[in-house]
Amino acid sequence: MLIYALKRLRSLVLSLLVASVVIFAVIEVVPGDPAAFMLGINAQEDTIAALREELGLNLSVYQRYFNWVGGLLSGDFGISYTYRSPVAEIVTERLWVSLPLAAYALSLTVLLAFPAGILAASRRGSVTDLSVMGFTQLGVAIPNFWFAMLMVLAFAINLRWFSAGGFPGWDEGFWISMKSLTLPAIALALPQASILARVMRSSLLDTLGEDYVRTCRAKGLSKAQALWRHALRNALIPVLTIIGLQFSFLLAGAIIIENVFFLPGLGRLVFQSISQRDLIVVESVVMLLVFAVILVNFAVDIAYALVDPRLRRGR
Amino acid sequence: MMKAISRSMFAASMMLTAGAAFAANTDVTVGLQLEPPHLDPTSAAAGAIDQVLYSNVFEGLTRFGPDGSVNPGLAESWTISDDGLSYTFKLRAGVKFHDGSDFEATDVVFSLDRARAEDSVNAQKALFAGIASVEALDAGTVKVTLSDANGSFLFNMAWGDAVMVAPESIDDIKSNPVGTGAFRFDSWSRGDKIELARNEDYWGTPARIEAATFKFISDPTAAFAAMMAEDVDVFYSYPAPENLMAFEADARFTILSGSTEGETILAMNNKQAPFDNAKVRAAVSYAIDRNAIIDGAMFGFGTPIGTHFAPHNPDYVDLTGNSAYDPEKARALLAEAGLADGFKTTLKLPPPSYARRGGEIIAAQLRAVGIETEISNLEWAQWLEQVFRGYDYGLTIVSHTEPMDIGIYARPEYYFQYDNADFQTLIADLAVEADPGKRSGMLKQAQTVISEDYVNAYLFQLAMVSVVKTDLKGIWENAPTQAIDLTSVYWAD
Amino acid sequence: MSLLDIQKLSLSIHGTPILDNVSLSLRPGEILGVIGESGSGKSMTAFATMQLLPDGANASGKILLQGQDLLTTSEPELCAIRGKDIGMVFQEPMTALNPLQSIGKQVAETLRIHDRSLSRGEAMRRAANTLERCGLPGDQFPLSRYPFELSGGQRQRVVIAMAIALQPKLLIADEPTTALDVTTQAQILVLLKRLVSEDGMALMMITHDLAVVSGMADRICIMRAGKVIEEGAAGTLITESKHPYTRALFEASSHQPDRIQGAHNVPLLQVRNVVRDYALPRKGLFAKPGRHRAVNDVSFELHHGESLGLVGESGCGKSTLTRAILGLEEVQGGEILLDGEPVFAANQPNHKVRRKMQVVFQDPYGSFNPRHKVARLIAEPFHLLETQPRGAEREALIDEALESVGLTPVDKHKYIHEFSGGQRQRIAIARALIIKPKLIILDEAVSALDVSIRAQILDLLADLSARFGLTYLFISHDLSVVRAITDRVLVMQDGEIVEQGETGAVFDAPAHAFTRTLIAAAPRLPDIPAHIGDTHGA
Amino acid sequence: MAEKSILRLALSSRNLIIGLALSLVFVIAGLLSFLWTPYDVTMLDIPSRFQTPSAAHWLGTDHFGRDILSMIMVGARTSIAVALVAVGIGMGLGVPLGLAAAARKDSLLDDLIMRGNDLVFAFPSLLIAILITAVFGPSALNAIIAIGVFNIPVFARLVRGAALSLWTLDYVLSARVAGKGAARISFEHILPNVANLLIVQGTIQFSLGILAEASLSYVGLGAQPPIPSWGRMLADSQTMISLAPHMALFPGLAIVLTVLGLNLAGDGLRDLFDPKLRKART
Repeated sequence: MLIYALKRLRSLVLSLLVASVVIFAVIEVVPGDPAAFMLGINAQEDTIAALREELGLNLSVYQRYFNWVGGLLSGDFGISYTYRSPVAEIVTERLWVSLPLAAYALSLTVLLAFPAGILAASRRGSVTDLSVMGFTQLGVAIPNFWFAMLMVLAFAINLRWFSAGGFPGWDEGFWISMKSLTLPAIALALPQASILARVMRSSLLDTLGEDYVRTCRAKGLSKAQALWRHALRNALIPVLTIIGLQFSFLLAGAIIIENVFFLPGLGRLVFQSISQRDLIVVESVVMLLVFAVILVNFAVDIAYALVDPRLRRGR
Repeated sequence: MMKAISRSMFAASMMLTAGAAFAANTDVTVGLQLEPPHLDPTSAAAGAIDQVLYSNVFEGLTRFGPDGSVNPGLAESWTISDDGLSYTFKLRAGVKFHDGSDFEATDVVFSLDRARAEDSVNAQKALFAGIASVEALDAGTVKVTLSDANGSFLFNMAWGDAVMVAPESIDDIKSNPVGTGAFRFDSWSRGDKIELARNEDYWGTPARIEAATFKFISDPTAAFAAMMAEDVDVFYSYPAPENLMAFEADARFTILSGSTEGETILAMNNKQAPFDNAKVRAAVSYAIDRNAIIDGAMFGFGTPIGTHFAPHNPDYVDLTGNSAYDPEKARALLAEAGLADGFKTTLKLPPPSYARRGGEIIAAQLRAVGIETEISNLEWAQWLEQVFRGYDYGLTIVSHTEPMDIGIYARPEYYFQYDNADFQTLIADLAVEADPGKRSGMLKQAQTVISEDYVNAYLFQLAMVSVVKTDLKGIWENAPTQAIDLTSVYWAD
Repeated sequence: MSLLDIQKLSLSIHGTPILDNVSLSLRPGEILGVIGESGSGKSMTAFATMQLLPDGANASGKILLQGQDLLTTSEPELCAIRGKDIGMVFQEPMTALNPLQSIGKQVAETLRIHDRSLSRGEAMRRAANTLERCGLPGDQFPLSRYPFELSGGQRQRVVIAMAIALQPKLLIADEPTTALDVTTQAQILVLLKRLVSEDGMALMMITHDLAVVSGMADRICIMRAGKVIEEGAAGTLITESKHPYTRALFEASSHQPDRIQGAHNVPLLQVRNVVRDYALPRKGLFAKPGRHRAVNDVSFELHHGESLGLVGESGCGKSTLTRAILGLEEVQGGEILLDGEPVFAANQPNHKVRRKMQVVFQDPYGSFNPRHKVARLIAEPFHLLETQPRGAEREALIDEALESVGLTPVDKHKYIHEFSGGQRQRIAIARALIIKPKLIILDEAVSALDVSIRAQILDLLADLSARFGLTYLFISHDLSVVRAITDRVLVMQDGEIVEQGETGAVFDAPAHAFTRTLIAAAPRLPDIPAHIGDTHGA
Repeated sequence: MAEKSILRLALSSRNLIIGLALSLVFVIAGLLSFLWTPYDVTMLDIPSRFQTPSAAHWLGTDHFGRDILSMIMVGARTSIAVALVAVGIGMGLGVPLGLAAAARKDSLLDDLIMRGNDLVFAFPSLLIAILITAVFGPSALNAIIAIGVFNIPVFARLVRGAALSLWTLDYVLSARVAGKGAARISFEHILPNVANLLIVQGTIQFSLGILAEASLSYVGLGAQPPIPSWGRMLADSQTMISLAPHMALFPGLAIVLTVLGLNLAGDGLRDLFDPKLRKART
């Protein structure tokens, strides 16, 4: 188990290193000078040069890369060009929206997908199965931002059950904050739940066709018992992979949804930072997201080991 | 005169309602499309900084009134030497910064020296270029000496980039601004809102409301929904004119439509063929139907202009006749220029909807006379790089929101690259001319020159449309500068 | 009274008829051998008895277990019967266990599912007892073991433990030893026999291999194409049956092709001190990867015209050796010469040598690219030639190869899925023959075939060898086949050749202990009276 | 029981038929738009803006008075072209990489390819697409590249996985015995046998490509005006959703139906190709 974990850890570190080079390289070539952007159209050349110096943009590429990576390692993400405050601070603030949103959406995803997938698989070919498949087919096809727009139209503008967006902040109360995350979470969760339900169903159908399920039936287990006690746990392995991917997607892929609901989350931060050429924020957030994805994959790998004794015993 | 009357009427209405205490409505939430990147108005071009902080938190020596006039600010009064080179400001007594320190002449020296220093990152450094020295005569008097006479020096000092800051609090100014205004900075949750609280020790008339929240809502749909749900009390410079009909029909809301300093123009690259030919530029101007653009892109909000000057300015000349919509004439002019079959060019559009929507309409109008445009939608950073600094464009649409900026036509390196020696002389003369009558004449002449040279196609003056709860009073209708002055805002019954 | 009485059972799945009026019965404590080739419906009979039929199955008739018709019994009642009154053992032990659950839990589950009041600890204790009875004592095989930590034979013991934990009256074993090596097979058969007699269970033993049941069954039932062909007491049925299919089946099982001994003493293939190592996955993070020696210092010679058998259990290194001989992988020590030339020279497979040998693989289904037509499939070895035949010459060679294996030239325009397993193996042989090699390696070439087909292919091989002077290297785990077709035999164990010699001599008087075990473990058919055994062909 | 299975068979082919029919409607609409659209999509007619569906404008008009049906037809062309080429990029690069990785299993090459794939997967795709377009400027071409890049590992993985199991089959061994090299085997034996999988996955990636293109052009990074694209139509409609809901409804439906059609077709194809399901049926 330890060796397995260490091996995974090694590839994690390696991936992060390569990712940092790639991210830095990509962002280095983004056209547009952050200093010129900040000072606007009436700025004078010497003012821009002064600002470039202040931001450290006049250093060599290598110096900036090592400064950046060195900073990341020591927890210092640098100072945002535009906000002029520590990137770590800004990012932490945004994480308090993005993480709960991702977690909320993921919970909804799982809560919707598991029952639907299990029900469909256990009643293969039935009306239930067909309707689950139909709904999920539709759910996969709907662009989430469009769905979000329709929900805003229905629930915020017409019915006024929810506010159309914004985030009051956790100090305003847990339920108020959760309420403001509800529509975005649903918009994010619907397509993901559809995907997950389909994966759950097909994975479960696969395991239900396995020999050991037949063995269980021969022992006297009913179909339902065989499903719950044996097939489900085995079916979870591919499902876990998808959940891992979905969590990282929900964390990073909420850009558009965060924009639709004007939530102050990470996605919107990156989007704004790109257009404001706040490159250090872009670099750090993308790196953070990549780190999160890799970390989640690592966690999924470890979760596999917990589920699967073959990995646990180091085979 | 009108100003004085309206001011006293305001004062009267304030007196009348002052007695009634409002338990519920003592704060106001202002919706804004853009969030300030940081909170130092003296080191960035972002208008959002001024919108939140100007006159609310920070004040300058002079200040803009709602009509664009220049009024005394932290300087109670001033005297100007006869040669127009030295200004002696008498500062208000008893002014304190929010951190409790006194506002004194040394702070003025610090603020102005900082703005004009070698390593200054002030976005409007040109405002301070003419200052030769700043000295504190005593704690309450400052003398500013100019190298050349400058008729607009007091006007310059009213800008948000010229507000007074203190050396004690300058280090944290970007996240914790400390000024002298009627409100002090309270908190900022980035990406969402900034909160201000009333400054109880304000030197002047204290604000009527106790707290103000600026909420940043960039998405127009969200803005619409937030307004409809009454999450915000006023949406300043409402971004989606298409929704205004809905607000107009709703008694809860009032629409304030005022003028801005934003001349929206279709800029042409005067050094790039074929726009180096005045006939081609004229053809472009004639090919454009301003009313269709105002209607189609701005849903009717906006005033057509024929030159680069704000129509609400007394010196404005209506020159729209110089380029009235006439596609036939446009085609004829193109033929004269040897381009009877039309030509292809680029149309680079920055993000605001006036540019994006206006661009699509203009592209269609130009196509009708044979000019094919390739549209590319750019972000501001790209626009600055490619168009503004790189001159890599044929056409672009942008709104010039700086007040009284006709002088940019005298700068041959300015992005549309208009190089006219006579015009440059005219502007140079204007800068040193103090006589109001002569100044007016020269301004009118300047407007005519650039209109008849068809430097750019002048489209319309950007309207400032704000949606306000009907009960909320005291919001500025016009935008002489990018500021949301909340000092005299109050709730009616 | 019968314990199990199947009456006129007919079964169709998605409209395809599977069983047709099958009737058979089993008395308490009796062992019934159900024998049939693939597609005979023998397994479906078992699944019908368990009422574990696939979706879309439609059964009629009666399946009476102690007088209760299982076809009309409700699903909850069936659940109570399965595992308690009827236990079942399956063919594939590698997949029959839940990989994520310990063996103790899986065995205990049988107990707890039928007796809710049983405590967890008590169930585990009884599971341990049951496993011990099945030859997995707790000190060597703790309950916490997971299936992946056990070998195939051990897993089959766990499956058996699950099936007999509640001492059911009837045990159904569906090809329980087919996937196992002969020595393991023998042990499992012994185990089953012991358990049946200890618990007084009836056993329905389903198999394709006559020899497996001939030694243990009280009665035998022969099935073919969904019908019961013949049923009777084991002894009399084997020796006295007059039913042509039964006779043909028995004949084929012990088929001995007519062979001409044509060996010269000129070596064709020389294998000298061959060593083949594999890298193992790293054990530790910084540990050097370990090495596994799959073939250890193997030497032998194969003469022109000879048929040499290579026998060993799975994992003994015979497949690795085959690949090395074919020049597919480089060896780490020693040399392999064909006609005096190395098969692998200068880190490159030697094409000149390779065209002198071809191979026929086990799986008639996986041996052909399903997207190519037969002509293209069997022409593939032309690639080895310096000048590839084209046009009419090529067609002629293809036709000739097909005809030589008993197919027709028309077949070259078909796709492989249009052929049966036996025909596919003929095509595989045609592919091997097409470039007229000297040596053909037959890698378990008849192991996947039904006995009757196997007999035909063995005849074909004998015939081809005589006609073309072919040399065979015959790799198999099946001793009876090796005995039938080879001149000499090599016995391989753990990467080494432990015994070699004339086939007859080795079989009659094995010298090495392993060979002795192997031969003793191989199930044998009783001798069939010669006067009946004369009938040829099928 | 038997009827049920026939029903299911019919149903699976019904999936395919409905799916293909739906996708074809939009393909044909897109192709037709080269020759004819009810109205010229580049002509603005501001006085007749925000019209709800009528006989003259079947799907109404937008904020510039353009005919929405015509725009959806031309938008189909953009969406389909972008997604198709992106799938092409993914297949064109991913398939050879996957084949190479499988042919040299556990080699350095395999390791490099798979690590590279993992890395691409680790990047938040939409974010990188936004970055790519920020670097090279928004255009349909850059949208194609941004989407295509993320298709590469999908196909590489798929092909590698399938190829690995094919490499263990005896017919590949036979080909090796016949002296064929890895490249030749990959193209002769492996590729044709993963073609089914590629078609199915290609259909799915195609539909994902349509969604991705819609997302990108929704944030303004896809095809530039005046070329209509579904995502930008939705973006334009967003502020007018309470004023003219039909502007948001129809382009959204076009996306949903196209993606739905492609997914159904993909499912149908998979059912048709999957030997496991097929065996269960016969």
